[in-house]
Amino acid sequence: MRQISYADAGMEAFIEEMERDPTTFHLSTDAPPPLVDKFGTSRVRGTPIAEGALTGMAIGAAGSGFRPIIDWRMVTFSFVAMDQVVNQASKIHYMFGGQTKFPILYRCTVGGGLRMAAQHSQSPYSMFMNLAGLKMILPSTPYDTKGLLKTAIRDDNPVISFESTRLLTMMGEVPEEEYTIPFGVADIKREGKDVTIVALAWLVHEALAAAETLEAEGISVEVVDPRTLVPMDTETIRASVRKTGRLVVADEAGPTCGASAEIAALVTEDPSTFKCLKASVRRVCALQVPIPYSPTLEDVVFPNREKIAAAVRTVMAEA
Amino acid sequence: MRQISYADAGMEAFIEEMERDPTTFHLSTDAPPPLVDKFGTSRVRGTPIAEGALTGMAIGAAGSGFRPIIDWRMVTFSFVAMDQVVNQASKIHYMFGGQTKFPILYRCTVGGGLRMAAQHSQSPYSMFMNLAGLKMILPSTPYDTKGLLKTAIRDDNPVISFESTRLLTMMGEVPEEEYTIPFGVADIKREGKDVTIVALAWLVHEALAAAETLEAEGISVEVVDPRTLVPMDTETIRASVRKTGRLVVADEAGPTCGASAEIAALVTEDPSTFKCLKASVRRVCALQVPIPYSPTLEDVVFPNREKIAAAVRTVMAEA
Amino acid sequence: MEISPEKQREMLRLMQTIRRFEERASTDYVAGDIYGTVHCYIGEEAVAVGVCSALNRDDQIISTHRGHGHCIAKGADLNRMMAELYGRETGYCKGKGGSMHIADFDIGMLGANGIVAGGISIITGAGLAAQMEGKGRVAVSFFGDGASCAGPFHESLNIAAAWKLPMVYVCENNLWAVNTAASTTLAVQDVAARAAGYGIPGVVVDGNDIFAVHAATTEAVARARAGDGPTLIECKTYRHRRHTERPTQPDIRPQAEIDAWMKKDPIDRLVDHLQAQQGQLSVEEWQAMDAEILQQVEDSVSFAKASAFPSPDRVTDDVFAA
Amino acid sequence: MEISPEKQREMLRLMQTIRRFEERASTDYVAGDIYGTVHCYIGEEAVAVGVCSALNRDDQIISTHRGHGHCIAKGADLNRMMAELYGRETGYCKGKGGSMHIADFDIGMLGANGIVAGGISIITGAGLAAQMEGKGRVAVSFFGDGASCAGPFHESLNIAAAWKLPMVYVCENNLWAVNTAASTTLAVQDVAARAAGYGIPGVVVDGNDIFAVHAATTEAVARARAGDGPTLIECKTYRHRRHTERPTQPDIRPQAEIDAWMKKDPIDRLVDHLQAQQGQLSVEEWQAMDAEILQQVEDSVSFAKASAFPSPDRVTDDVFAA
Ligand SMILES: Cc1ncc(C[n+]2csc(CCOP(=O)(O)OP(=O)(O)O)c2C)c(N)n1
Ligand SMILES: Cc1ncc(C[n+]2csc(CCOP(=O)(O)OP(=O)(O)O)c2C)c(N)n1
Ligand SMILES: [Mg+2]
Ligand SMILES: [Mg+2]
Repeated sequence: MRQISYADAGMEAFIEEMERDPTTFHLSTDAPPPLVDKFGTSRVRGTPIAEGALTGMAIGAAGSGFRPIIDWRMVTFSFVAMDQVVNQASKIHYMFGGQTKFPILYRCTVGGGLRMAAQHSQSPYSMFMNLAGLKMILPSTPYDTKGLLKTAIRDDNPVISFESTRLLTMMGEVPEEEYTIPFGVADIKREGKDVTIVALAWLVHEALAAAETLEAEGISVEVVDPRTLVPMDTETIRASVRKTGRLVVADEAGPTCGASAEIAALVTEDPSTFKCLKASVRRVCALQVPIPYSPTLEDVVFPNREKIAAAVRTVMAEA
Repeated sequence: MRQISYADAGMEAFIEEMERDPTTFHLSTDAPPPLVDKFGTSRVRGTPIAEGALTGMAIGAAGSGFRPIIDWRMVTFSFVAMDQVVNQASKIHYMFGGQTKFPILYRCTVGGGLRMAAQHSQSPYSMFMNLAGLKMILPSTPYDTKGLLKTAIRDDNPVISFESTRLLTMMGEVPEEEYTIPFGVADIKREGKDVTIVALAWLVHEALAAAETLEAEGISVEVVDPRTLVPMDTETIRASVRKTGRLVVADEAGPTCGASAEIAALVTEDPSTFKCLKASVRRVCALQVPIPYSPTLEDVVFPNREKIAAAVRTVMAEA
Repeated sequence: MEISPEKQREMLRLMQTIRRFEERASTDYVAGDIYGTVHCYIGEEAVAVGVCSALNRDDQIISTHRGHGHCIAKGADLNRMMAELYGRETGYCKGKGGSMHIADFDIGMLGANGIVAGGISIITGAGLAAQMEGKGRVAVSFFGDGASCAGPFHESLNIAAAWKLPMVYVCENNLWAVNTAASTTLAVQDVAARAAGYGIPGVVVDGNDIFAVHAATTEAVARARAGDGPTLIECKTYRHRRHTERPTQPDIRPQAEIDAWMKKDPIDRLVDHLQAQQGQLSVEEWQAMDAEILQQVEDSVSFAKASAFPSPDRVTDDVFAA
Repeated sequence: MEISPEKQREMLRLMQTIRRFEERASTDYVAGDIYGTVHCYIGEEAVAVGVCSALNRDDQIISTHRGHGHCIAKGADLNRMMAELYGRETGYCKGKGGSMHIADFDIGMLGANGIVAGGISIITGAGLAAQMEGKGRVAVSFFGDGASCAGPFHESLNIAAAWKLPMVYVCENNLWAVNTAASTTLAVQDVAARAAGYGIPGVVVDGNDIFAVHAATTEAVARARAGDGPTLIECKTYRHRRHTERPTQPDIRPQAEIDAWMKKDPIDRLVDHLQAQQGQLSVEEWQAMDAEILQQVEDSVSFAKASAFPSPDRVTDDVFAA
């Protein structure tokens, strides 16, 4: 099959869906040239730097029959739009008694590793997960990116797409044919029987690499990629842990109140899964610090295959 | 000892600390008359409705030798200031290499129960806990409110005080004498041996009520109040669970990526505590919905003493 | 532009409906039948009605925390409004929203909003939709003097101006934001002065003069429909009541200021105008109109009371659209 | 107001220092010795130097993502700047910040900022501190044309105007925000037109004319120190380089526009002025000055290279002040 990049897979999803549905349009502070070329400057607008207004405008346009796509670009820029996300987009479908739909895609990149320091490196999806009323995707491959983005654009709710900065240039197989990926269906990226690693985005690949190493040591690792954070495929995760009896969660975000904490809690609050747990539940996350600039500092902040493998060995040693 | 309300305890803390330190000042969209009367309209300013600017201004004033207090009022109004919180206040001490201090108190109320609907009812502290660089208090009694707020105002970092709407009129003993309460020290509000309930703010009182009921049923409950969310007194919580072998977390927020998820994860990731766990870890939280207006709906959203007691019985039944 | 006596009477009817509806809402709130909080629009009725009477049904508006007036002026159903205040399942939001969140997308009312300035960008998005659609719809944002100091005001007006969106921005300057005086939060006399920074017309009108409001709106709407972009209209007005109907709500506004504004009551003015100057409304007609309105309000209360509270198991409905 | 030839030469030295520092930063960034991203100020030096030369050491400024010029103009140390770019522990931020986050609170430089418009409210708080302190300090906000469309611009200017804070707001209008033209995001020609909405003076100056910038700033500072409140100064200028130094950074600006602005180079203009019109700078003196600056830049690189990278165990330091 042909290989394309994670970034290009996203662009393909936009092009296909914007061709498919004339009510879609795209706003961002820098308009992406491929989209402008295809759809013109009325449907693809470069905007003033006012992400708050754009985010609110999406709501009004969506409530008036359109399907806006807002590219915040880096997730850290979305915080200027947080009122519109928290108090408006996530709440108004419910608050207005469901009288109209708000189909919106908000899009941004997350993660670190680019030596961009604290204001340009963050993975704050759990801040959004704490809200009710938003769906969220976090793809780990070009295939998943395209399929999930297409579903996101067709969804009748506000959806946030968190895309991993580290994966933008990653190549992967993406069929030419039309496909979509349903929300709420985790992907078991590798099967195993001793330990479950639930890994997010970039960490899926680190977990897979760790699994290779561990296999040589006789440890069989299952790697589960939730793909969508809301809805979360709790059942697949729990079933995996019931099988393996051990859980390691790997996330590029810091641990505190992170998606990793949620996944750990979802597993340990289920009596039948809890009963199968043989060892403590490990989070392999970033250090709980703002992201520093210098390579010698940034490099120790993030989790990676070695830290994942070490955590797996620890839980194996525990029981 | 004299009894004063939770709200008045906070006001006393402000008055005492503003008297003590002339570099403190207070900004909010409605200036509190008691403070204006005492300190005048230069130090206690009623402001335009621009919480974003106020939140940023606090940073600049703090970096210039002052100790600003910003009252956001309801926490939902703080989201218009989220960039200033996330990208500025929480990061710049670190990002600038610690070259200067930013002593700031941000203050707001959290919670529901007032029939104020989704845009005026929320308990989103975990969104802030996910960040690094902010301290956070969440008092449950008038005594704790005053002592923690005084410590907060003296702290050399940005601190957020989350104060429970439901507790504002609650009366409690507060000594006339000066005292402060250190950060990071949980308070065991009731000792017990069968189950640990870690409860936050209003839920402390619901947990205590549940504990009474359960005692009559022969179940001995320990109620732990973390009091500060950052730093979190992990050790006290874990020690309690090692003693009781069971954990229920009670929080007015929704569960997803909440403080309750974090507390559950902190307990289950510690091998020696995990070993002592006899039953699954329960979260007794709000439903994961925006807060509805109508009493018949709002009343079923929130956790309460009955739901806590039910969760305790379940974990007792489990093992 | 002449407004026919029929239309004037219709405007009066809507203004009086707002007033009577809110008087009742306040009473029932204090009695405990309505929950949370209620912000009354009484005294400012000429703005909502003056603006909305210059709009078509498919034009869109957005409101604030003080939203009943805008709802009624745009044609909302009193029964469903009152039922919402009463927290009933027949309310506009099935009881999920309450006073601060009434919306009716079918009549182009995109919602009251509990966050100050929260609606301005949302309705600007409706304006963008109208522009892309190209059917000549316009979109109108209502907001207060307080909201005019918040970031979304600036960001939205700038975008609307740059893109020539078919928007009308209506600032209801009632001189106060809760107990903070506009004179202390604005260094300028007129919010309308800000229009200069966006290269759009900024107009100040007497917000208690419904004809002035209507005329300014008509002009702004024509401009917007012609593709010439947004207008900022500032209506100087005043609320007769405290910020909310909560009995303990403090009100620090000077009594002399309140008294002076009570004399400028927009309903009295329109009644005077119709009666004295035009002879188009007899005392009896006016009494009959008011009685009819009171009956409608009474009916809305009956409707609300006869409606069920939402069933608790509906609490998780509507978090997401199916 | 006359500026002495010595002071003019000092201004020239600072402008050329900015330019040489950034030329080197760009080279070393492309070579991989500097990480992340680098935004060059080259072409806009007359703004930073023109403004800061009208300030005292204890006056405060805040910067943007394009911050080297403001740092150098306010008196920052080249060694610690370059060490920061090199990610070393001797850098201003101990290697934690990099190019976009250099701050030096000791000289009143409250930091570069990676969020567009992120600094405007922060420095307004410094202005409030200055007012409460009452020692006559002023605070200056630098920001771009892009930032002038963001909410914090509006909220901050409004508060500063209402409270008469000792502030100067300097908009560096370089006509572009990355690849989005100001002409498409602003419906007005001049950002300075927005001052009218706050009741404060709005001044447009040729940002490539250091004397014009200096004069406007001097007047604004005097006003601020006198307690008369803020001024908005818009400096029309241009960046000579692409938005960032990333080799793949696209630049869609018209070549003719770039060429026209290159001819208005602010350093050339000051050199011309000193040489031709005043006879105050010989070709040799200018060459010597430049050589000295190049040596200082070279020294800063040596300093940076001789400095250690931060030890990994420092990574958790500074999250909180002790
Ligand atoms: C962002 C935000 N801050 C504060 C509040 C609390 N609040 C509700 S109404 C109001 C005053 C609004 O004043 P204005 O915009 O003039 O409208 P008015 O009430 O006068 O109609 C305030 C401060 C809020 N709802 N949202
Ligand atoms: C809130 C936010 N949105 C977007 C960005 C990405 N960004 C960085 S610089 C820039 C352009 C800024 O333009 P302007 O303010 O004119 O400054 P200039 O780069 O021209 O000096 C943008 C969009 C950002 N850093 N912050
Ligand atoms: Mg007002
Ligand atoms: Mg620019």
